[in-house]
Amino acid sequence: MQDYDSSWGDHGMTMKTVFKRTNGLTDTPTHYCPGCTHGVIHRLVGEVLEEMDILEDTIGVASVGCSVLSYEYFNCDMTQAAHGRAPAVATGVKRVLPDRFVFTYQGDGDLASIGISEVIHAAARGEKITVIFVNNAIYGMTGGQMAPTTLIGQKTATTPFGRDESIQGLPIKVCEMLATLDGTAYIERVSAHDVPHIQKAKRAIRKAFEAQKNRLGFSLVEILSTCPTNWGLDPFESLEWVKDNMIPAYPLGVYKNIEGGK
Amino acid sequence: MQDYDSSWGDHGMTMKTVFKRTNGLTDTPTHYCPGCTHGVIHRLVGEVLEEMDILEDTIGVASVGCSVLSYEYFNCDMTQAAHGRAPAVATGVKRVLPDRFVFTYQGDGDLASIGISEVIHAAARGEKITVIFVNNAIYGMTGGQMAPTTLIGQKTATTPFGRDESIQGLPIKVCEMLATLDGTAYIERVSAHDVPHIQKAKRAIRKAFEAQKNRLGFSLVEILSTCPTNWGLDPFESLEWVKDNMIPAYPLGVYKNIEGGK
Amino acid sequence: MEKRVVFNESICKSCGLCVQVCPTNVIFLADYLNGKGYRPAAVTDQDNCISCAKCAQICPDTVISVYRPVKVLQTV
Amino acid sequence: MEKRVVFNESICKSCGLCVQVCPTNVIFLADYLNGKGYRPAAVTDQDNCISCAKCAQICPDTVISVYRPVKVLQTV
Amino acid sequence: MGKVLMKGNEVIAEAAVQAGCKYFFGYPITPQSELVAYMARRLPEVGGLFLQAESEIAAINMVYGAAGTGVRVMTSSSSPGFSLKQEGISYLVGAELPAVVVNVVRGGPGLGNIQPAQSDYFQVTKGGGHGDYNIPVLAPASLQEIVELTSEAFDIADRYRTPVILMGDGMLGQMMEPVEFGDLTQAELPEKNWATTGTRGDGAPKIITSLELNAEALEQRNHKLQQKFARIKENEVRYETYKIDDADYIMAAFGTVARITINAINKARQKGVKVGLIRPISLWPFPEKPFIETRDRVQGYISIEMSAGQMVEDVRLIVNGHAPVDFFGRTGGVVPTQEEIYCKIMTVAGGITV
Amino acid sequence: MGKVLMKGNEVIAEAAVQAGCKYFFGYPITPQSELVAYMARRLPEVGGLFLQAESEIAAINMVYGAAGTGVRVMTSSSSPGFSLKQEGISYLVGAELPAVVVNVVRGGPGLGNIQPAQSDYFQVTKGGGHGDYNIPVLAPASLQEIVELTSEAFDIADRYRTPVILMGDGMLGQMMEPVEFGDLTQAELPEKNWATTGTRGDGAPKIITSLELNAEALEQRNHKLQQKFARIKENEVRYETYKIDDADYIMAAFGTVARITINAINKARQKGVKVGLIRPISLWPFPEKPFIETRDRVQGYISIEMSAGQMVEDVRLIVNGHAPVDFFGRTGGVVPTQEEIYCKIMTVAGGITV
Amino acid sequence: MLEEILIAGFGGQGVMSMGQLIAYAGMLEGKGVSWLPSYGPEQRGGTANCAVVVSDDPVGSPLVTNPSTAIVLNNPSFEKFEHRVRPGGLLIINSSLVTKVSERSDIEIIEITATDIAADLGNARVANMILLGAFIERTKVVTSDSIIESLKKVLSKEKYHLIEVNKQAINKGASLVDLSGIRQS
Amino acid sequence: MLEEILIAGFGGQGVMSMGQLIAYAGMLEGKGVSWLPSYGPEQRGGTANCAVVVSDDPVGSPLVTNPSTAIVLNNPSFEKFEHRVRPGGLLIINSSLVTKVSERSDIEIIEITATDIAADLGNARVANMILLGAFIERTKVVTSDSIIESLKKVLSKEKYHLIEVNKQAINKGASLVDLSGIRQS
Ligand SMILES: Cc1ncc(C[n+]2csc(CCOP(=O)(O)OP(=O)(O)O)c2C)c(N)n1
Ligand SMILES: Cc1ncc(C[n+]2csc(CCOP(=O)(O)OP(=O)(O)O)c2C)c(N)n1
Ligand code: SF4
Ligand code: SF4
Ligand code: SF4
Ligand code: SF4
Ligand code: SF4
Ligand code: SF4
Ligand SMILES: [Mg+2]
Ligand SMILES: [Mg+2]
Repeated sequence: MQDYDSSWGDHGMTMKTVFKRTNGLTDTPTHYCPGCTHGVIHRLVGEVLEEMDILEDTIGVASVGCSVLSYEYFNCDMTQAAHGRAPAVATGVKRVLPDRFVFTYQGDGDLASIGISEVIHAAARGEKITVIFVNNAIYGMTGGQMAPTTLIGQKTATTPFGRDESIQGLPIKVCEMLATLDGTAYIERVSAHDVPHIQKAKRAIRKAFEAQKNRLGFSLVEILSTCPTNWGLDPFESLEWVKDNMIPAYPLGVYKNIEGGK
Repeated sequence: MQDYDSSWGDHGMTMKTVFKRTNGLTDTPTHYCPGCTHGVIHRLVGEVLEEMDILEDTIGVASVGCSVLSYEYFNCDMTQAAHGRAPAVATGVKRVLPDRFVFTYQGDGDLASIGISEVIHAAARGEKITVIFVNNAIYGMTGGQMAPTTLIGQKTATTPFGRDESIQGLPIKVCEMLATLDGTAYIERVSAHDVPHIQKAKRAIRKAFEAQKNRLGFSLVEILSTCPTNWGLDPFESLEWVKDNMIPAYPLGVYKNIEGGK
Repeated sequence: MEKRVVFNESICKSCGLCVQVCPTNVIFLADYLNGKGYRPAAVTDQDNCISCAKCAQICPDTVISVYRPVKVLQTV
Repeated sequence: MEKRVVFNESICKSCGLCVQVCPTNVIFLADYLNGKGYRPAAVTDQDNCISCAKCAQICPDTVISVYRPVKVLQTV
Repeated sequence: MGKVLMKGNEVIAEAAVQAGCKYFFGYPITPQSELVAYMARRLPEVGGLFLQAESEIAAINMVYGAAGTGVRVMTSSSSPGFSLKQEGISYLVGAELPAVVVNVVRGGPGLGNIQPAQSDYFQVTKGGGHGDYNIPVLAPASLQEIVELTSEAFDIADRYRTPVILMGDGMLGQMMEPVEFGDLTQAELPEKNWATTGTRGDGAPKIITSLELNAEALEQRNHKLQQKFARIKENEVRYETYKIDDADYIMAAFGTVARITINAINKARQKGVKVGLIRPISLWPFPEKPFIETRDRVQGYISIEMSAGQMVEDVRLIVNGHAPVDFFGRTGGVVPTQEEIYCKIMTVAGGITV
Repeated sequence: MGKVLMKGNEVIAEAAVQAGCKYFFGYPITPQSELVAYMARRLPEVGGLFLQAESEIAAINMVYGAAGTGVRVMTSSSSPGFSLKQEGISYLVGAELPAVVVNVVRGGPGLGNIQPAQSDYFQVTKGGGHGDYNIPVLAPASLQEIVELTSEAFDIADRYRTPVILMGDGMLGQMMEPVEFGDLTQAELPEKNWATTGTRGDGAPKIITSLELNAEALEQRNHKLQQKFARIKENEVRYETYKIDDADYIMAAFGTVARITINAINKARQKGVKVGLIRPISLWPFPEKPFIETRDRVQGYISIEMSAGQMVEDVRLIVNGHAPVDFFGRTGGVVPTQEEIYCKIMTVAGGITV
Repeated sequence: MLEEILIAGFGGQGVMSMGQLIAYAGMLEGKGVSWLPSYGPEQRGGTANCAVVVSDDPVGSPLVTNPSTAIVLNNPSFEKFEHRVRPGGLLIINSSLVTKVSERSDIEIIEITATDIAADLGNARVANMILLGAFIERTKVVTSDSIIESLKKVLSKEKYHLIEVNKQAINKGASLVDLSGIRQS
Repeated sequence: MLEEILIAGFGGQGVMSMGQLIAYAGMLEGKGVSWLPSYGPEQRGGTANCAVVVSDDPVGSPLVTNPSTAIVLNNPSFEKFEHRVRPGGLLIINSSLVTKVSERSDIEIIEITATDIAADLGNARVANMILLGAFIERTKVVTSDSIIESLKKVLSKEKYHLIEVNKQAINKGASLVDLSGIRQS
């Protein structure tokens, strides 16, 4: 389709905006390390909320992790939850305000380690909330300790010799596990390691919020993300590491999508 | 094979023992309500420990529930864990004593509600312990409140109008969920509602302890059990209720069995 | 002759499950109370017990022991 | 003519991801530091920018805005 | 609505409902399970919501979420479950969210038992959680008093944006007494313009948090909190005295123990021994006035508790050496009888060894 | 082994290893994460086991399980994570299991921040958990002292079958100082014949539990516990004094704050103001002797804390009105400077308003 | 008037409801009342008991250690409470189940074969009501009318048909008081 | 001798290791030392700092509010600490990055374009060592030999090759002290 410019100009050319910062985020610059894809994921969530025009009807729940300050970045009402308890806090909010949109933004330590109980029970109850689950295979904020999602062999502050299956066991695949629960409506795992996948990730987030809008049940999007600082890689190497190591361990795809009927 | 009697008798007949109380249990009478199948499950565990001749090498972990006093009934070293934390306590024991047998005995409230995190992480770590999971679809000890395993429509003290999917969500199927974890070695769901199933349950418990013996990983046996007192049924009706209502909701069978290789 | 099925009356809780599963219906609940205030299960008609041990298998309180008469090879 | 790609220098963290993804390699890191002590990304060769917005998509800090020149239908 | 015979646990629940509490998140534990069960039946009737949480931790965090939306919300538990709520309670204080948390105390430590106790006094009054904070704690002695204090608990919570603890014991929770639910006079309360309910119609995004990475800024917050605590100490002290005017010795006891003590006091007075009672109703703020007014007059105090001696520390702090402070307590779920309290009184005050 | 320069958190870990602690179950939290990381590297070297638990709750319960087998075991956390351990700690006390629990305190309440604080004093000394109990709490002021107190913590734990808390703050955990690990003299300790390790070879089954449904029986247990606490009060009080003999005013401060206070004291003495310091090393049992010995002699005390005023209550309890007790504190992670402590001293003791 | 009552027996013998009925009746008569149950696992199978206080003034302590009246429905309860009855107090015994005999001469004792009599009435479960009837007849703490009134309040509609047999049981119990059953001392 | 040093700059400029080297060297010389870092999120990207105390006696407070010497490597650090240096104290500035100029006349100030000089030495990352060299040359708190010694202790074997360039940087820094760079007051 041809581009029509709304403005009346007498020159032959004018500039059309291809990409500009979403109003779904505040103007506060983030504290994230250079190249950390937390920032990308923030932008995607902000864009979805803006495009669905639900910013004013949304209450977000920040968790404890590098994203704890996300309450300063998302341009909607926010509340900050204790480590791992965001889904319980979100439940409290949503049960009082069933017609509002409620989402949590949680890291893999927060959600898969200390908080696995809260997310499982929220999912089993079919809480109509959306969980943005940022899996970077490590505890970022506390300085790079093992997460339940840390890969076998991966060196972290608490697995200095690499994660050893015989001691620390095997990584927990959250999407696969939650998909077994009947209360879940939409579950997808995506990645933020390159532009095409980033766009795919945004569509997944959109679908999750749509599921909430249609009161289908619990929705979660797991986004494979980077932690250059604690991985000891530069930002670009980190994206490569996601592609080469994380995706094979955490297959991307839709794990649950009940759309309408179950 | 023909029966030889060890004793020298001059009469033509003598009595051979077909069934006698296992030494796997102490002589202390249980506090369980009349007809409660906790007692049956105790006996099965005691018999397996005795038959495997590992009573002296076993440390059992009692949980918080009607079975809290099981530490007085099992004829081996026992420790009592906080509500839901038995798998963590068992982990502490097993990691110090890797060559001993460690089992937990937990109800559905203890394991599936407050304790879901501990059992999932123990399973994910592949802790070489055996979990005896007694699912009676209710909180027995505290007077019959809803458990995560309570059936849809089931009336309990906290679901006086029957469990409603739209409010309390759907039951959690523990075996199905845990089977998705790579650390698990043996997972089976059985029932204690009649003699054939009771014998089957015993074989399952045996297999679970064998898995621990062979260091294959985490093993769990879920046993569908009764709570006549809080179901408001007599003991026999309760057995029927397990058959007619619980088994359809919780299909019996082996959900994981890696025997040797995975 | 000796008993085929023996009940440890004092710890019986009168749940009646053994009564239900007994294929020969020889088990009944006594008309008196034990120390715990329960009417204990009992068998008088020992001869009609077939020593199948179903009762013992279902008993939640390990009240029951079961025996079977067997021939003894004459020795000496 | 106006810029196709605009960088909000002050919040750039010099992660270099935009540099990596730019298909026309017009982005580079400046040789000075911004207020945060980072060398901000920049484009001088605006003409060779194709307004694909890859840089903006990958930028974790929403530093970048992208525009495309379009013909205007003559009105009046 | 005339007098009804109810269990203490049920009275707490009904009183909360009448105080406008429409949301309850809880987890069963003896001896308070009747409260949870009552809410499950009752809240749907008033268009409210009862949700059984998967744990005490989930419950207190659901309360955190609901409180953030500005509604009145309650959770309840007993000793071990209450311990699990400590982090969540500290968060409620830090984020300044109003809520009512009930602790029907049982015997401890550890799993202990389910019999009545008061041995969580320190936990509720000194801050069982981390950081500098205090929480108003109300301790009713009768079922009728539960009715009043429960609604006051919600008012205090809303007035000061703070969690409030309602502390009872297994006996109070399990016993039945006639109670009457008068219609409440709605208190003057500040508008909850801080609640996160979505920004539609009310401007800029709001944030509920207890995080403040900058030390100076966090200290400022703590100053604000401490000033709030000072205001509460100023305005929310509650206590009752019994026959202290002519008393040579004064007992200190709260909750059910105070009632048993009164029986013992009357028995002692029949023997001519002049004793009275100070019954703290607010355990924090602790009633200092009646002690200060009497400490230079009386011959001594006896703190009587279902614990190994906890409130007695607060009594000593305020008596501050002006008079001897003695203690009598039973633990592990044993309820002191009026006979033994009488004996204690007679030994200390009557100079008699019974 | 000569002097080495290490971080406080690492010193705690190494000292534990040298004290024979081969098992550590913990969960990361700033500002104590270095301790966890150090154990992860170090324990395999000594044939021990480090396991990162899924949560603080799992960690304390793993400790419960391991302690029950009779080995020396440790866990550590910081304020919010420590709050989550309260139920588990109460269970350890109830079941009488020895273990060492570290709390590297940070600013609160709630999520607060990660800067140094002492505002968990009440939580660790008054029983943050449910039921009647006390736990020995040791508060080192220097990295060298960490070495001594860590091994003593394990000895006390084993001697009395009790959890012991090692309390530091973010500053102590993060700072580096030279330390020397002398070889320990193994203390005389009772045999752990109560451990559950399987009955093979040692007779009847053993049981580890904190449950006692019968109230009278639970009270008996509590009596036993209280007697144990009395023995600990008798034998395990630790403190240090600095220039109190001729002091007109005495400061009370523990941990790092005590060091800063000493600088301030010396500054004040240069101005001719006679002040000294009592530094409680065991926060429970609280050192009463030095206060009793001085309370009728000095003109007053000042409790100096990184809190809104917690230890000051214990000082008041023991001074018991014999002398005024003043307080100075900073909160939220702000560390008091020697300058401001000096000013406080001069205003109170020097009669000067600086 | 200050009546402190202890009622004890096996769980399922209806000792709790006996106590509640007395308390409820007392409330209807405008008296101060309290009801305090024993609770916890021991209820299951084991013995349960409750303490009821009825008084002209508001109730002080709901705790009863030395009852003015004890009603015991089984041997364990007899053993536990017989000696606790205060001198001059009243002990009511369901002698159908209690085989022990009291040696005390300082209290009044009423023995009733309640379970058997209840069986004769065609409903063994109303044994407790027979004892209750005897109790109020002897002590006049509350009237049987108030008890019946309370019964209506406590019972759910579906159970109203039971009121009649309960009424009979109460009257039966009352009628027994000044008869043989009693060992006056 | 009691030297209280504050070192501040961007994370990654090596301010923490500068402090550790001074503390380590002090320890080797048998002095009392302590090292206290700022910690927490602000490290990331933002500015980090550490306080080092070197003393003839055991160290009292490890906390430094008014340093005898402050070494600042960027503008934010300059703004934060310049005014905190105690009168008569020393302020060392990496003037390659610090554009601000101090107005204070009551302290000694050493300005060194450390980043540029480091670049000349072929390794921009040793700017901190140049400043360190200047500091010890000027204050003699510890000897450069002890610093080199410590360097060996701190660096892992793989990094030993870096010792040489660090040594150069330290000497270079030392050599600059009594030259132009200084604004004596
Ligand atoms: C109760 C409690 N335990 C531990 C911590 C410390 N802590 C803060 S963030 C975090 C883990 C963060 O990792 P993750 O959730 O993966 O988020 P990321 O930083 O990687 O994005 C931990 C353990 C805490 N703040 N509270
Ligand atoms: C921390 C804590 N929360 C709650 C309780 C109360 N409680 C005791 S047992 C129990 C549930 C028991 O149910 P289940 O595990 O299913 O065992 P069952 O009695 O049915 O066999 C609860 C909630 C407790 N003791 N501790
Ligand atoms: S630590 Fe890791 S996860 Fe956290 S902001 Fe930095 S890069 Fe991102
Ligand atoms: S309450 Fe239920 S589960 Fe518990 S013992 Fe009785 S019947 Fe069994
Ligand atoms: S053994 Fe078989 S036949 Fe004999 S009593 Fe038991 S069930 Fe009946
Ligand atoms: S099954 Fe056991 S307990 Fe039940 S009646 Fe029979 S013998 Fe008694
Ligand atoms: S828009 Fe495309 S071409 Fe232009 S700078 Fe960005 S990435 Fe390069
Ligand atoms: S991607 Fe963004 S932050 Fe990174 S260098 Fe480019 S503009 Fe700067
Ligand atoms: Mg992470
Ligand atoms: Mg159950």
